Amino acid sequence: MTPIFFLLFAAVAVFSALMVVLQRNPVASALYLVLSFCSLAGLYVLLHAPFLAAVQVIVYAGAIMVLFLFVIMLLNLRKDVEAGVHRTARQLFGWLLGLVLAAQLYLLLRAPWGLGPQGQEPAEAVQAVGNTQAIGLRLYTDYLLPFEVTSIVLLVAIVGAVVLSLRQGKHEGIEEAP
Amino acid sequence: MQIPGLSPDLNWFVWAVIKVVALMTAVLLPVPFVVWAERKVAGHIQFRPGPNRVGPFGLIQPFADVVKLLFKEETLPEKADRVVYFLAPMLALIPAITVMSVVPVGPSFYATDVNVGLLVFLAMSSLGVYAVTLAGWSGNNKYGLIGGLRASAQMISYELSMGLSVIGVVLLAGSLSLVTIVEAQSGTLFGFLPRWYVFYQPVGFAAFVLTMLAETNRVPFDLPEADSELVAGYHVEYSSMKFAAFFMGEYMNMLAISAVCTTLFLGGWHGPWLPPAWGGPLWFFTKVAVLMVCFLWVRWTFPRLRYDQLMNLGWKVLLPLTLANAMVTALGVALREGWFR
Amino acid sequence: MLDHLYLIPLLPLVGLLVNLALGARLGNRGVGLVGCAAIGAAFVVTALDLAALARLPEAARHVTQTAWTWMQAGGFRADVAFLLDPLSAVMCLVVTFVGFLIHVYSVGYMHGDSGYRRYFIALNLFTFSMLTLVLADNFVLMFVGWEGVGLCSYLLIGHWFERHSAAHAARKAFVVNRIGDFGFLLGIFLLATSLGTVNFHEVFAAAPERWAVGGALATATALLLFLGATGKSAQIPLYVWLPDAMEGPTPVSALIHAATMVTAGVYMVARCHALFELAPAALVTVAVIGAATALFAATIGLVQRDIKRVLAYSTVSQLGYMFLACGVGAYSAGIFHLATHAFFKALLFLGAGSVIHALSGEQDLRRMGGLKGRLPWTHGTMLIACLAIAGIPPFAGFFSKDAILAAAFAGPLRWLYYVGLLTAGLTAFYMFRLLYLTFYGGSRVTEEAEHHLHESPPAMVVPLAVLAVGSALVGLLGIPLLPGADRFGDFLKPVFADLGHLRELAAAAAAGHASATAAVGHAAAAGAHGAAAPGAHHASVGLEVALMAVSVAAGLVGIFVARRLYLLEPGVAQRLAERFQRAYRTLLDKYYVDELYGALVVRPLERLSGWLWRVFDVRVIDGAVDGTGGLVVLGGTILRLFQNGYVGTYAFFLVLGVVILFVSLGGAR
Amino acid sequence: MSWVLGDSVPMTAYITLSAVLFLLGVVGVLVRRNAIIIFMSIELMLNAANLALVTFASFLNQTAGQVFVFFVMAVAAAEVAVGLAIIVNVFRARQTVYVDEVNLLKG
Repeated sequence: MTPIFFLLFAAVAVFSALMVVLQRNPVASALYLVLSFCSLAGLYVLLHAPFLAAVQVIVYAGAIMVLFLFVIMLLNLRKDVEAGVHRTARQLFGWLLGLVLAAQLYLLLRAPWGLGPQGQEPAEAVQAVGNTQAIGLRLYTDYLLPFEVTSIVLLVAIVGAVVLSLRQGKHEGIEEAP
Repeated sequence: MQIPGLSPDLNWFVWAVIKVVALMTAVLLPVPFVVWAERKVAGHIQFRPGPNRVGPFGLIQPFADVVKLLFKEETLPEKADRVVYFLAPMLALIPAITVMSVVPVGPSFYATDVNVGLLVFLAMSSLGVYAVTLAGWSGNNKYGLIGGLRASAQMISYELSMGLSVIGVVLLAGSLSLVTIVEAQSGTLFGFLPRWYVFYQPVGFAAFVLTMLAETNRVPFDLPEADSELVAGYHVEYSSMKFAAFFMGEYMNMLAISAVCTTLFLGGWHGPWLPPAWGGPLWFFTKVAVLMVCFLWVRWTFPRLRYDQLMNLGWKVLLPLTLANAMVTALGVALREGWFR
Repeated sequence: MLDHLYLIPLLPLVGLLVNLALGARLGNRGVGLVGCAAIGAAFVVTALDLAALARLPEAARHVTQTAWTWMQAGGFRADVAFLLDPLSAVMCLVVTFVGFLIHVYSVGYMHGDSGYRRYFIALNLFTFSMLTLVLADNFVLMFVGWEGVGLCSYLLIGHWFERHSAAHAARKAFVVNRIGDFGFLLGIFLLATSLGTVNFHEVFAAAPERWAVGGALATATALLLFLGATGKSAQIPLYVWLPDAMEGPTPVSALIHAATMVTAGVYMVARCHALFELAPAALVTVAVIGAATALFAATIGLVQRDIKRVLAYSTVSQLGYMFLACGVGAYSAGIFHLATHAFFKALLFLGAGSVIHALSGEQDLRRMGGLKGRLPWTHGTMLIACLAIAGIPPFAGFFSKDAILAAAFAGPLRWLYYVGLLTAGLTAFYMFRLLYLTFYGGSRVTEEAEHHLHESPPAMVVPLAVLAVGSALVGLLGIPLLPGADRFGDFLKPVFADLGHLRELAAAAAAGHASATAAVGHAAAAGAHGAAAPGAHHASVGLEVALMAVSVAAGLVGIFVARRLYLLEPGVAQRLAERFQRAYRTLLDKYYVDELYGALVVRPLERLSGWLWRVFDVRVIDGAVDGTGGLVVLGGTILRLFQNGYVGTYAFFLVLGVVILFVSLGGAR
Repeated sequence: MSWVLGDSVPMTAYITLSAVLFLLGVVGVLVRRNAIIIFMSIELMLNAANLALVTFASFLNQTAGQVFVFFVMAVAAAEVAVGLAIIVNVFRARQTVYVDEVNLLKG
């Protein structure tokens, strides 16, 4: 069964990612991105990481992309006008570089490359569908400091966002009643 | 159980289909009656009989409404973003059904027992935003847009509190699987009180109920569709079956979320006297029904919050409250497990 | 008490910090109070420690305490650790006691000075550094204190920095000290590299084993250390800064430039006696330089007109005495003289300060006189001090100076003794000259000074009295001859216990190769026993008594001559001065040493640095800097072509970089 | 591609997928001029990296990779909050979200 699901999710992910790039309509791009994220969540499930799958949906689809949509609507952006300064050059070089990079990655992946050492944790602990606990233990023991630092980063981000979105004079955040 | 003459895979598939169908009916079937109940309750709260013409006690009224809606004209506003415009109503239905797939209705009566079931629920409720937001935006109508923006802001704000309010339960049950959580609530307290987490987590329960109202955009948090100011807000541009979809979506969400609330706080299928085999589901739906009635009751009793009041409640009251609750619970659990010894 | 050594330096530091932080709020009274209290407390602690130390058995009078490891690199290691043994204990006691009195005195003397707070802060800082210097148990920490006191002396000499002369004097003191400190530092490096440690105990243990007596290494180290000492303690050739240092407030001169800091050199030499004993040549150098300085400074002191300068030169010459003592191996005698000198010289300075205070800033002896009646307390105390420094029994100076002279007499180079004797006479002479010119005879005081002439406030008089008592009695701690009466020597004995062993080494070396220096060192060693290690064999009693008599006689002669010249028949001095015009001028102008240095060292240096500035600095260094700037600008002008403000372009180049990176990696494969 | 019929997916497949997604992200950054879309493409790249991390974590039997993904998500959330605030400010100032119309910052 697994390969079928993998192909399904992979196809959806790639397609929607492509659409993100191609779509002219920001909202459509955003929605495609949501789709791609959701299919990534599916892939996580296939990779025995259901916790991350759920978090992926909650954080990316549920929060981040909503924020994107929110801003798009707030700025009321409809279709992009893809004119602008040296547009053709941008398109041309962009895709060209993309192709070169693709070729390189292809070579890189074809070249023989080995895996690092296997982890200490028993396979079943990780593979077990309920590896939330394993992650939690890792998070609060080995990676406690990074965890705390991350929380500080978040705090800073909050403050920064608030400061940025305070209009001069009036004190109202972005999400005041429109 | 194995159906004779089927390969395991096929057997699994068949059962999956059966479960799914059962669930969908479980979510869809009650909707008309909830609608009916809403109108009845509203009526009685306002000292009037409510629908009582079509069928006994007007029980058939909802179906009459559906027929009416079916024959309404489909409208498609100019400059609407077609795809999104069509997408939104469907999105309104999906999360509710998906959530039901992880909710255990009775012992061994559930679609799946995902061990991150609670997270799935949170994820789905967070996806619920899209329907409202997109609906509001795609119609290219300023009321709709405002409704959509309000909805997204409101739902993001209240998701936090919702997630935090259930942490207490997770800590107590030590699992994210809804089935495990329900099983952890079996037995009684001091011999007479059922060991439901509502008694362990009164604060969490209260907070959850509030956020529940907000997530489903019900009064007093129905700013996205504030009839009196936004003329139905996000679905102002919708008519006929698309409108019906939103209509149903709202009630399905209410059902789903009440089911989750029952699972988390009200001991799920646990109940006295009846044999769990068929008594479990009965108790479960009874509790859900009670919650639904509360929904209606609240709707017809309370006035709508102002936007700033909404945000203050969400960020300055519920969030700290739920955080504190989580910490206290964690402390209690730590003491219970004797980690300080 | 002994396990709280760190308190001794800590207390002044606390006082300093308090004044630094809250001084403005405390107001002058508070600042003075805090400053004095801090030093007073330090004194109490020191006294207690000393008592505790004295109670220990002789062998155990050696307390070390490590606060923390300061630096550690490979085998090298320096701790912040304090060492309390009789030597450092005595020093601490002197520093804290005299320091305390002078703090109290300053409250009166500096009253109403604009830099009052700054003054006390610097004074506390000085005490802190001095105590660190004394208590350090390794060379590095000692050097820290060493530099600290140097800095404080700079700050305090230049206390009235708006006066050009003061600023100049401060700078001079600092620069001259640098030379000495450089020597000291080199010595420390030599120790660290050759012995791999800077801890006193380890060094003194290792040196005798690792170094040949009179060997180049030992001699070099000892001489370098001694160079440091000459810098700090104003010996030839680096004494020139001390007289100018009198530009500072008088209490400062008393504390830093008479009682404590300038004796740091003597302390250091005594502390490192183990090293010096290994280098007989160095010992001889010390002795000779000490004696020479003593005489030299004394002669200059004869004719100086500024009351403080006279005292300054007498300080220099007394320090010469101490080095003479160390040079002939009579360390305890040197330290003893150090202690007594601290008392009476501080007293003299404070007295002079009181006089200057009374005459509202007048320092010229020619405009004083007849103040006996007007300043009774000052006069009385200063009289005691003069008797003490002139070596009249039973005052303090007598015993210590006599001990030194005895040691010098017993020493190898007997002429050193005669030099010392002559100096003693001269000392008596110029001190009493000062006394007579100040307090006796007719008043030559100017009117405006005359009409608010007054005895100093109690805050200044009380310390004078206390110090007078001290100068009168401290000597009795070190009575020679009578067995057991030399308390001081006995107390210090454990510090210099290793002398015997060292001298045997020296003797053996001398026997081995009869090189001149070694022989001298041997003889010096052999001779110095008497004064150095009391309880060892004494020079015969009769001789001792005779020596005493002679030195006292010398003192009396000096006094009488002074009495004749400046009291009974004034004018004789004048005539003498005219008779020996040249000699007089030479003395008055301090042998033109400053001018000599100016011509030989300062001006060439100035010219060199001027050239360096104009040619090297401007052309080469600035050129290089400007060139760098130019390059950067050039690069910028090229690079900014890429920076066209379009994020897209930046992203493009970024990805291009990634691609190139990949290619290069692929090439590396 | 023989694994398609089997019942397990080789790691290379996942890695290739993440590489492809990453490339699409890169191209998106390069070819679009709408700041918000560029931002989305960056998110896409982040997710591609996450996929690689999870893959290795799962194939190496250890949770460290998943923990990293967790961190990446947290930081991404922070980044989005600030970034979108910046974009909104830019829009308020210049009435545009097109990065090539905002080019004052040059030497």
